[in-house]
Amino acid sequence: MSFPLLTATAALPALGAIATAAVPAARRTAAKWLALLFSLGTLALAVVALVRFEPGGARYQLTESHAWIAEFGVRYELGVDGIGVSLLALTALLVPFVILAGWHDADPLEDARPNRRWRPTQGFFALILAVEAMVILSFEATDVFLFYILFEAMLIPMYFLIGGFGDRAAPAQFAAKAAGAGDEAAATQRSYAAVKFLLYNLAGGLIMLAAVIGLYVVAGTFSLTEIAEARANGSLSMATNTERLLFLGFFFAFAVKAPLWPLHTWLPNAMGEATAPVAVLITAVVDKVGTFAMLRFCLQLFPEASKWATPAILVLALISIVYGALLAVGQRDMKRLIAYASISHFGFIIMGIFAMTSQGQSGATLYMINHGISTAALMLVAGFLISRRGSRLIADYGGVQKVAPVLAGTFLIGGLATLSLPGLSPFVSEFLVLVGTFSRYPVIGVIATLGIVLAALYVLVLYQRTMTGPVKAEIRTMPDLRVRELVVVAPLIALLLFLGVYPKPLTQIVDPAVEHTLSDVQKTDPKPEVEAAR
Amino acid sequence: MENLIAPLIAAPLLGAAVLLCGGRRLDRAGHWIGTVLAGASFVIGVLLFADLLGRGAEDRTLHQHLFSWIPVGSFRADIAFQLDQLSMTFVLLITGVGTLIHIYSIGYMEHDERRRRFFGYLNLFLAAMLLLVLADNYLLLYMGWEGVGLASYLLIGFWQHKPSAATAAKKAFLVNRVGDLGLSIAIMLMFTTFGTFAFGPVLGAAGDASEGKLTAIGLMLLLAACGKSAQVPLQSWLGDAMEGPTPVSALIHAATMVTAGVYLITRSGAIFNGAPDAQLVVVVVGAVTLLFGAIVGCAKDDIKKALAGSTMSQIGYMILAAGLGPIGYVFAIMHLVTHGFFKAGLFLGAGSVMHGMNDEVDMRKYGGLRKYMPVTFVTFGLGYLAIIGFPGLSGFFSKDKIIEAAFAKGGTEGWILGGVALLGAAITAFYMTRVMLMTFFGEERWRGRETASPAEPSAEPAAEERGRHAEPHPHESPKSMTIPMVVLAFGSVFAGGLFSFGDSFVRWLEPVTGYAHGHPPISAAAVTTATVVALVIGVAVAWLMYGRVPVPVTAPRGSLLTRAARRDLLQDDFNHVVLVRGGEHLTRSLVYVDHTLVDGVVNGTAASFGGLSGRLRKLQNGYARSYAVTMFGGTAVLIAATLLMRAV
Amino acid sequence: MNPVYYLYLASLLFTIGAAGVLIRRNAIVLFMCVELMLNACNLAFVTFARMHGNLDGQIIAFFTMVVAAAEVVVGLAIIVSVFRSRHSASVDDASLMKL
Amino acid sequence: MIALAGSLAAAASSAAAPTAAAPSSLSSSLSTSFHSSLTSSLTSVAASTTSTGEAVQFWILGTVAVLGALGTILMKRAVHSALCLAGTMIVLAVFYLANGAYFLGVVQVVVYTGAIMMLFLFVVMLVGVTAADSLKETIKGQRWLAALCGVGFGVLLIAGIGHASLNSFNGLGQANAGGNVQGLAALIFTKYVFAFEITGALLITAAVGAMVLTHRERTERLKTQRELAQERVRAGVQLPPLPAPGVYARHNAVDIAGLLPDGTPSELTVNKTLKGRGQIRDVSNEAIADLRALEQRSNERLGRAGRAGGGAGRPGGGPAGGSAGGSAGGSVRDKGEEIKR
Repeated sequence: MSFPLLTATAALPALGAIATAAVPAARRTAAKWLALLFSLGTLALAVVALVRFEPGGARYQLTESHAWIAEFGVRYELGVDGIGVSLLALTALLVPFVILAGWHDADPLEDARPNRRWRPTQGFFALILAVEAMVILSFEATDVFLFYILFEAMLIPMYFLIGGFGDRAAPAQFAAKAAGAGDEAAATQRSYAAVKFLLYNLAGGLIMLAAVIGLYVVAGTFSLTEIAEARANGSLSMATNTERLLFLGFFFAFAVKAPLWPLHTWLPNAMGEATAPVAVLITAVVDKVGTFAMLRFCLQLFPEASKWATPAILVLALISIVYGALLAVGQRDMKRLIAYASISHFGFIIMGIFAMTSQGQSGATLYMINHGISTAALMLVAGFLISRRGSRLIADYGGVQKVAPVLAGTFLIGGLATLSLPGLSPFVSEFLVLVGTFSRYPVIGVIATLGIVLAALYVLVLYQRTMTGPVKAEIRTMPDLRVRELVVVAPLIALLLFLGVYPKPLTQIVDPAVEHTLSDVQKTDPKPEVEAAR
Repeated sequence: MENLIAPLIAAPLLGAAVLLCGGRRLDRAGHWIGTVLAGASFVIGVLLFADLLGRGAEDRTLHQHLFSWIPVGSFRADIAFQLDQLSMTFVLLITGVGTLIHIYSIGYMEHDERRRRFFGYLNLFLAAMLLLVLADNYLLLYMGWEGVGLASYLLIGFWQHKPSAATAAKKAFLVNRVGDLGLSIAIMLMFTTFGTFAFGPVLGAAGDASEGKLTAIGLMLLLAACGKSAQVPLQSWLGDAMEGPTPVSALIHAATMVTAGVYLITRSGAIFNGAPDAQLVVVVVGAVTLLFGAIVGCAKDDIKKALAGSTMSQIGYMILAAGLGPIGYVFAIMHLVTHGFFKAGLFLGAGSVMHGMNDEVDMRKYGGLRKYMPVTFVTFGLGYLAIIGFPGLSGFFSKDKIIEAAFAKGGTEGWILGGVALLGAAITAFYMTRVMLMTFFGEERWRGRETASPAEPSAEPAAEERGRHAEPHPHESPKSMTIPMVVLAFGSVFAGGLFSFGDSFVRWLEPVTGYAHGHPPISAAAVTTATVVALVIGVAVAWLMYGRVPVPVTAPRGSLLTRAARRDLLQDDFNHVVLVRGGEHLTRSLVYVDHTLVDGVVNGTAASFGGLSGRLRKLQNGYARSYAVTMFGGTAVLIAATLLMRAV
Repeated sequence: MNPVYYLYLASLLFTIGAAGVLIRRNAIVLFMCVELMLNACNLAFVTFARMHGNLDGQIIAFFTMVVAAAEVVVGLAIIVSVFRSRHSASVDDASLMKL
Repeated sequence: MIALAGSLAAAASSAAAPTAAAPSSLSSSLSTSFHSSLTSSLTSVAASTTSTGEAVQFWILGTVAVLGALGTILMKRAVHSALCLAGTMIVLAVFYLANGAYFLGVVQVVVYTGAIMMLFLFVVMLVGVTAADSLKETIKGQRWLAALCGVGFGVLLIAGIGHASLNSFNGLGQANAGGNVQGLAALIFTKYVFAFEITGALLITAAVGAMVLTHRERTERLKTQRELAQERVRAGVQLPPLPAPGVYARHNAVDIAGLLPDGTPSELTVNKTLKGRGQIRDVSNEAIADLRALEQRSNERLGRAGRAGGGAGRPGGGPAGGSAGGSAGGSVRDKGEEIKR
């Protein structure tokens, strides 16, 4: 038997989580380094997986299959296609940055009583690694039940990450408000956000559970590959209504996770209240599971129902795009602004998936990756900014670029990536999504293009209000990016630039998978007019 | 030789990368690195030009394919370049004027502590602009298109600590984004129509597509051009863009970037040729902007804003010409080039004046400066003569041809367009003469006055060090600033004649843009005469108003039209009321809706469950016996159910 | 006589015991009622043993007795300690289970 | 309601019983030793059909069992409930015996009725044997719900049993062939050995648990005699021994309060419990009446007529003293009446 690479990619962070959690209370720094080491090891494994993956080969590669719960035909089945492996790589890539960015986020407060049992730092990093393990495994799972379990289980560490760790009070000279009552209110807000996140996603998951069971009843197996094959060769046919109901059950859960309008309201709260690295974890990593699952499960398992639901979903996605962008413009809290921007971007991703064209779906997959990187860059820099002043309010800043030009510069690049400037990677994906949508649904494509203008609006307004103008007195002594922070941001920016100019390695991996998916739903790209005329 | 195309772009790109990432270590040498790399780019351009000249007229297209950019299914975008006569013209203009302005900036930005970054941005702009004109497909062009937008954003907002500059930069980017919307939709349309968006296949197959599609593409391209070239209705950003340092205004907002729209329309000539309706819209936009810019230019007291209005108007001429089809493309480009020379010269002159006047921009506080800055006066004057179309100078040749072509459009349209163009020429002469008179002639109105009063914030922050509130001491600018002005003045004087000599420019561009000789209903000589008459009238009126009588230091209230023109013909107010206020209200109400309605439904669901639980909670009265009853009842029900099942 | 009558008796006793649990408040009486129910069950088990002709039912009844003994011991201990602290043997007084 | 239904059912069954009823040795076995009943019923019980004797026994004892059960849940005092329950259990023991479960029958009597019920009674005594429960329901609707559930449950259970096909009877003849105890032992130590072990553990645990639950940890030092004494003095209560009951030498019963000099009875002299029970006799009036009678007699003897109510017990006292004695006597009477009330 060959080395179980995919299991290893998930097992390593899981081990790391346990190891980090076991570090004694006094040795905080060791825990951090341990977590970083494990995440880097995972990254190395992910790179190996990426290299071993053959773009032109079988649909699912590096597969593993073991009996698990034989009574219900549940198997531990892993395998990645191009989409899965690239998202796996994204996750493995982002987590080290998240860890590094959150280096001091979970340090115990100085005035806290020393307590041998109290180990927030260890907990924080262990939870991050646990999330990583589960997300990675969910990208690999080809068994619906296994996927479901992971889909739900990752909520638990996320819940604690959101509810347990908030923004730190700033050093006294930058503090916007006196600590004390504010802290308590923040803690209340945070637990509200965490509970909301949990309940929202659990509700989605519960409906999905019903659909998973329904699927088992109909198909008699949980194996994605088997079901997809049976559907393709016609040996498994579902009644139209059954298929639609099952599809909706799955889709609802994914739409909550993604999140799609009008199921989005948990995201701004969660991202606003969590620390910036955790917010990145939410939007750049965990939420991708939702869109990924739409592509993998909704379309493969229920091709007819997917086509049936396409118009409605496209309209919802369109609303997400415009609505998210407009709300982002109206935000006063920069983390919430980024959250709404993410909602807008998720609208693009979902639109690309359901445009059912190769450009749309490739674009959507690239979008997932690029959005992960760009949001990570923007959010982490925003987090560095917030950590210096202790306030998330845009109005508390002004003229930062004068005192911290490097910070402002990286912030601008992150922002430009968010508004999809050509030359940065999000442009590639956004344009592909738009083209893919436009070629089948011109009106929707044109309206979605409005998102481009609105994105520019909210990014530039954010930049203008925080970075330009006269320097506010409170931030006159604000330090520029430190080395650790630069180490976090610089590679992300380099990646944004590289993938913006040379996304071919990625499209090569993703393309065949998208072709498979399109053949599952039996759709082909529309022919251009001139060619059609000839 | 085609391998030299990439280095052409790479040189300034490298400069930008080095200067922006290099940090403070490069502060002392930064401007030299930037200038040298811009110059290198110009040298490569000249080499390529020489190579092209050495080839046959039909063989003057070079291609360089670097790598496949976005290959997805049938969607193929490449990083590939195409250098033909049209691109070459632009390359020389961009790198040539660009290098001169780099040199100028060395002196102009000497006191600015962030000069290194300024040069980085300038280099970035050069790279993006070259990418724009050298791309061989629309998507890559789009990349350049947005790239220049970014550079423009960064440079307009270069003095970011000034809120007005930051706002102007944001406004420029946003308005441009609206235009970019057009370009991206145009590219999508091309993809669905032709299956590709590379120049060759698209323009080659343009004839096969339906006219409706072509019109749609054309209109979208026009929207893009309107955004970038500040044409009505997306012109509002250009005036505000003057918040940027003057070299920026000269390079980006006069000579090169704003003309990208003209390039786009000319480049897409094949599409417009197949879509007469789109062409009509193009000429209408051109004509309207021509008058709009000219009228705005007449009313502004800020020297740079007056010039900006003029830029708008001149680009209106170019767009008008480009909309005329094959009879106008060549002249549009020709006017573009000559305009590039004289308008850059004028801006640099204006910068030089401001440099000597403690960064005062209000022309009403100038006057009689010709004695103090002779070189500036002469170069500015030559530029002035060129732009008003003084016979024999560059502007005369190019503008005259456009007016001629406008008449040649034929029918009522031709008369109207020709008339508008002539009127525009007259107004141009008026406002440029006004600028000239107010700046270099008349009383020395700056005597005994503080400059840069708080009401008119200084454009250049370096003014702080140079004695902000002192009376200005007008002086000539350093060599690094005057030399580029002189070079550009040469261009303004001779370029037109050179191009027209033996129709060399027409023959040079014809293989790319095509050329059809227009036949105006009146003779060419009559058109020329009319142009000159219009010019004389304009100059005369201006002299009567500003030369013969002293200019008041504070602006008179003026007529309704004047006041409207000072406010950019109220377009900003319209934008403000409709878009900004409306948008604010929309977002605010949406935030409210999101909080109360969408989230309200969610929280309401949670609350209703909470309420239900509260009711159910009452069952939990704590009495064990009460629970026992429930349990006992449950058991009874279970037995009943079992019995029932057995019975059934 | 059919031995089924023992079962009827058993169910009657069980029901009476259950009703006692529900209506009495004194914890000791309550326990007695529980004992009554257990005894009713034992009667049923013994009858079943007789019906089936093996001793398994008796064994169960035997175990039930043992468990009942254990339960009474612990239960009465609890009653005593509750009585000590609350000076009451009423189960309604121990109503802290409510939210 | 349940009680009603139960008693009705019992009445109905007992009414139906006499047809089969005939006095036999079995019915008398109740009052005689278990052993005789055991031997006499060995054969009949093991068979698949039941004898008439068993039927008679069932109907009579069944009625007793139901009445005992009803008594258990309806008696006001816990001690009565316990006694009723004990009766039911003994009846059940007889039924076990009748059903061939000889061992269980004995265990039922020895363990249940003997040990467990005694435990119950012990706790009842501990808690207060005289305390009577109020049968008034405090939880709203509890009684109705209980009745509804009880009737429903009972009806369903009986219907279920009636519905089930329980006609085949194997009897225990074969199973009890080697002796009932031996048969049980064989099963307990083979098939049910683990369950048996575990119940053993359970019993131990229960015993330990009971000890833990009832054990009270001493949280402070035991007080010395000296400390106790000091406490008493500080508290200022009665330091010397309480006065003895009785009135002079005329009464020395513990239920009679001693009289104070002015003739009023003293509370301190009598036991609180007796007082709580209302069993104290007040003799102050009697004593005064006796005195008066004595005085009158002596007056008559001495010829001092017209003098009623002289100073009792004060021979040689003047008229003033006599009137004072009379008034004192009247006040004592009042006091006595007061105490009686």
